[in-house]
Amino acid sequence: MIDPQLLRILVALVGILVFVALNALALVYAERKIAGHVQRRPGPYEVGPHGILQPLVDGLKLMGKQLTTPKDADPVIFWLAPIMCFMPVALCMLPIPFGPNLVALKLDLGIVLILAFAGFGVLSLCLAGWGSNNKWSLLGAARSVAQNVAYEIPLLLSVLSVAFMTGSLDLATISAGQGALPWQWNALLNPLGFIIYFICALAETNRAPFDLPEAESELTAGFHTEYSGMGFGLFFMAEYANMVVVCSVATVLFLGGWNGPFAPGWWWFLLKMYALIFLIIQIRWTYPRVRFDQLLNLCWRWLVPLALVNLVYVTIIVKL
Amino acid sequence: MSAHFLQDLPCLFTAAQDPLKTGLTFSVLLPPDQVREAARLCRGKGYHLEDVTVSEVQEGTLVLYHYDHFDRPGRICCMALSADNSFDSIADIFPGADWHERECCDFFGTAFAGHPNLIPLLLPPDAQTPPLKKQDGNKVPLTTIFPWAQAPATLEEA
Amino acid sequence: MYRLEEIKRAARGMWSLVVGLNITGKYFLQPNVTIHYPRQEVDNLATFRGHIELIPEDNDSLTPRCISCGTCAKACPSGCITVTKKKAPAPTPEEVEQGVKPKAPKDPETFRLDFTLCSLCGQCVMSCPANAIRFSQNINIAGYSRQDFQFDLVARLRSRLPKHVKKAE
Amino acid sequence: MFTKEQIAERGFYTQHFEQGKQDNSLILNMGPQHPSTHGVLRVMLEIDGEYILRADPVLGYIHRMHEKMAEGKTYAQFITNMGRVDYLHALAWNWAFVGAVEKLGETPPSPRAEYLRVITCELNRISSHLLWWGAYLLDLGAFTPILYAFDDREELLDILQDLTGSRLTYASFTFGGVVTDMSDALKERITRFIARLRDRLPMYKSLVTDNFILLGRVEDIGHIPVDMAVRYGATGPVLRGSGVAYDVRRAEPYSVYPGLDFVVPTSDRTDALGRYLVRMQELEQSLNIVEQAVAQIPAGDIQAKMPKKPKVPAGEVFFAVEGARGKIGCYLQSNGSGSPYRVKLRAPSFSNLSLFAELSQGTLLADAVSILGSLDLVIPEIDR
Repeated sequence: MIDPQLLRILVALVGILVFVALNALALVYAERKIAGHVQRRPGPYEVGPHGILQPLVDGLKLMGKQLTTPKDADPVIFWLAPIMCFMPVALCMLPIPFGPNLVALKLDLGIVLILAFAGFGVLSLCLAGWGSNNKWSLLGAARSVAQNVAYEIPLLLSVLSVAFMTGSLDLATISAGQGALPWQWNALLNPLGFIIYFICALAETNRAPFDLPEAESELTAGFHTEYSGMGFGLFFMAEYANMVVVCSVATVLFLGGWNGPFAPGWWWFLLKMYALIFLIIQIRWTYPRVRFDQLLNLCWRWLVPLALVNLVYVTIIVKL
Repeated sequence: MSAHFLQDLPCLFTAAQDPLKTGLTFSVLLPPDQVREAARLCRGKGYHLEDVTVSEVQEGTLVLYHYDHFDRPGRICCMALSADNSFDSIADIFPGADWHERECCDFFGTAFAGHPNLIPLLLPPDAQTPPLKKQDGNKVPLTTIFPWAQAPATLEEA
Repeated sequence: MYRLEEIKRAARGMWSLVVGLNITGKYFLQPNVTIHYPRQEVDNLATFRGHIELIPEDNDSLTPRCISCGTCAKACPSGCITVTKKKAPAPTPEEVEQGVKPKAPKDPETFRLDFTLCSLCGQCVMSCPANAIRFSQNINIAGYSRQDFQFDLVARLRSRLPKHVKKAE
Repeated sequence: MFTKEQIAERGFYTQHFEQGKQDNSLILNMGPQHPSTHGVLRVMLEIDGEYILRADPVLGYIHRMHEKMAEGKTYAQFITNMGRVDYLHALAWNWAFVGAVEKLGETPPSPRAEYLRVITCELNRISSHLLWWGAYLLDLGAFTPILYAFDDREELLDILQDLTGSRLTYASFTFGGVVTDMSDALKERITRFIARLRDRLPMYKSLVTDNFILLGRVEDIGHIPVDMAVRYGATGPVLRGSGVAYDVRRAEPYSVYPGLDFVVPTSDRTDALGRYLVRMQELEQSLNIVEQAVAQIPAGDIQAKMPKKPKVPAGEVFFAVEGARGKIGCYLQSNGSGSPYRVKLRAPSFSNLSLFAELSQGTLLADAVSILGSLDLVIPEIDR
């Protein structure tokens, strides 16, 4: 007989893959529409009513494109990288509780699993940059490694502060531990932690203003300069899937998860998650890009000390 | 007048010009070996180099350096005439002249002795004939364009 | 002290970021300013230069004012205009009797414009001694080959096609 | 001069790369298809990590030999070329050439035309600065400002289209005048535009100029001391950003500029932020100039009486105007025939770019992009 736990995970994985893929489509559309309206133009408009089919058509276009491997590139590493970039993101979604019982994999150490798999992302960017045999890609890879390694630390520290507050690493427990009303959420009990987490999340997902590994006005397209067709498509999907993951985690850790002032349920979760995603998108279309040394300075000189201070503050609050 | 200092050089011809008519305040035709000295003088006086350009007349190749001053505007033009299409480079005095001289070399095949790197700037490396070189029949005498170069002019005339 | 300054600066910086988000947020809610081209058109086409066209005589809308002098062809920096004069008609019997040669009509036989070379600078319009050239309103112009942009402006005038019709010939 | 073989032997195409690569460094070609080299500039970089050891621009990818074309065309025909040297401030180039011919022929334009030239040229300067502003922020990674700038610029181009007949490559100055007159309706429209842009400039400031991240990208980057500007002949906002109040409109007054009240903005910062602030203030100053010119414009003909083909006597003339990027010079030699004998176009970007090699040494790659943007280069003008 098949282990029911395994079956549950398999079904959930399929569900999550569908969710991530649909989300990627929806977010591509949302990003382009929001960008358009921020810039006072309609965004995609021609394919389908209000351009709603645009991401689908773009996806088909990417799938139809020829996959080219650059001369002298390492084909194995080159093609492994986009797959390695996308797959762990799906796994990251497993322990996230969308609702009180809506979770694929109940784990005592859910947050650790997410952080562990999130670490894969940087490896894949590094491989992509190295395997492309392109100087711009190499620079992009070097940037992404330095950036992600640096930002892991304050990210972990801010997550740790939440773990201190709830005394658990289980995401469902953390969710349930927060009340229904906004002032009962960790974001307001532990605002510094939330801000640090949010900044780190932007950096971890390589979103503007921290999109240095791909910085197209500096590094043409950074680590994915050489990728065509679905190779690029997977990186692209991974970026949006990553956004979903970090925003889900932020929702669980800081915004009370599925809790809401009335009728708690998964809709509250999605509402909060998409609000955060909207903020991330709007930030991208508002700010210039920071410079590389400023990015690292921000991390080492501001975020790490602040996160440590925050940890002390949280400890005191908890102890009192 | 601000351009007096160039008259200390062994000039061939000098002319004080009316800036309202020619846009220049002072023109001087120098022997080719004085070009660097003139550049040095201008550099010492705080002039900046506007451009270096070459023109061809019947007497030979003419190189023109336009200098101007930021605080005391007044353009001066240093010219030199060479029969063999070669001059001394002033790229070490005015680094800005580097590209201008390379451009002149592109367009007229003019050689600037002492230039650090006189390779094509605007034209491809395999460009053949310098495009702006004129046929002998199309050149005009120096005095057609510079009437004052017939007789030594002095500043007092202006 | 230095630290304090730095913290103040950072706080001001953070505030500037909020201000930025506020501005883009406001514009997000405001209506678009773009125009959806095939469905809408911009309103400044009156002064937009299409290719040149011949102006007809005041009393005869099929004959151009052009006197085939060729000034425009000479003035054109790109050499995209070719004007051919009309030949004199065969002399009538009376003219043969009187021994007079008939005069060639002033207006051109053909007025060819190679629009692929034209840079719409207007030198021809300015140079025309008979004020016979103007810019047309034919701006939505597209074609499948270079030949589509070789216009005979005399034929175009004669055909008196509506302006939006693409091909003049 | 080097032969082709010698160039091949050296292996590298530029001065600063003659020794080839050093240990532990990377030769990187930025351009000619790089997003932030604005067209077709190529910069060869030798980098150590992200630090630039040597940089050298390689030009010529959009070279069209305008100076040769001049010798084969009549004076009037060459005006068309002038719209295409610097496509962002084409009217200044129009003016440089037309002004040179007028100066040599001693045929000044009509008074109304002078004012129309000032109005169109200053509006064109605003459109150039707006585009620079957007493109610079695009270089720095902000996408939205360029579209806000284009929103304003679109209105401006509509006005210029009415005034000149074109939107980008203007050829609207004639010897002794301009092509199109300004109607009263247009006058009103210009006044409305001035009010509109004045309303928008505070938004530009709070969205971008005050932005913390932007300041980090432009402060203390690419210092151009005055001495460096003198050595390379840098002009325009690049020079004024180093604190020298040198503006051809004031230094060598032409047209009706002496009668117009405006200040030459400068900044003592000498860095990219200084150049940025100078350009932002120039926007306001240009608006002031346009406002005054529109108010003062006399009635009359837009074309001075002169023969259709200008009679240009033999001689030489240098006419300089202040372009959006600096001093635009047109040096003209005439032998009295119908075509110029020699035309030399002095492009401000050419001199401004030549200091990049020295300026970018030791900076980060991202700073080099920021410096390039702050120089406000238009490559067709450099290559001519």
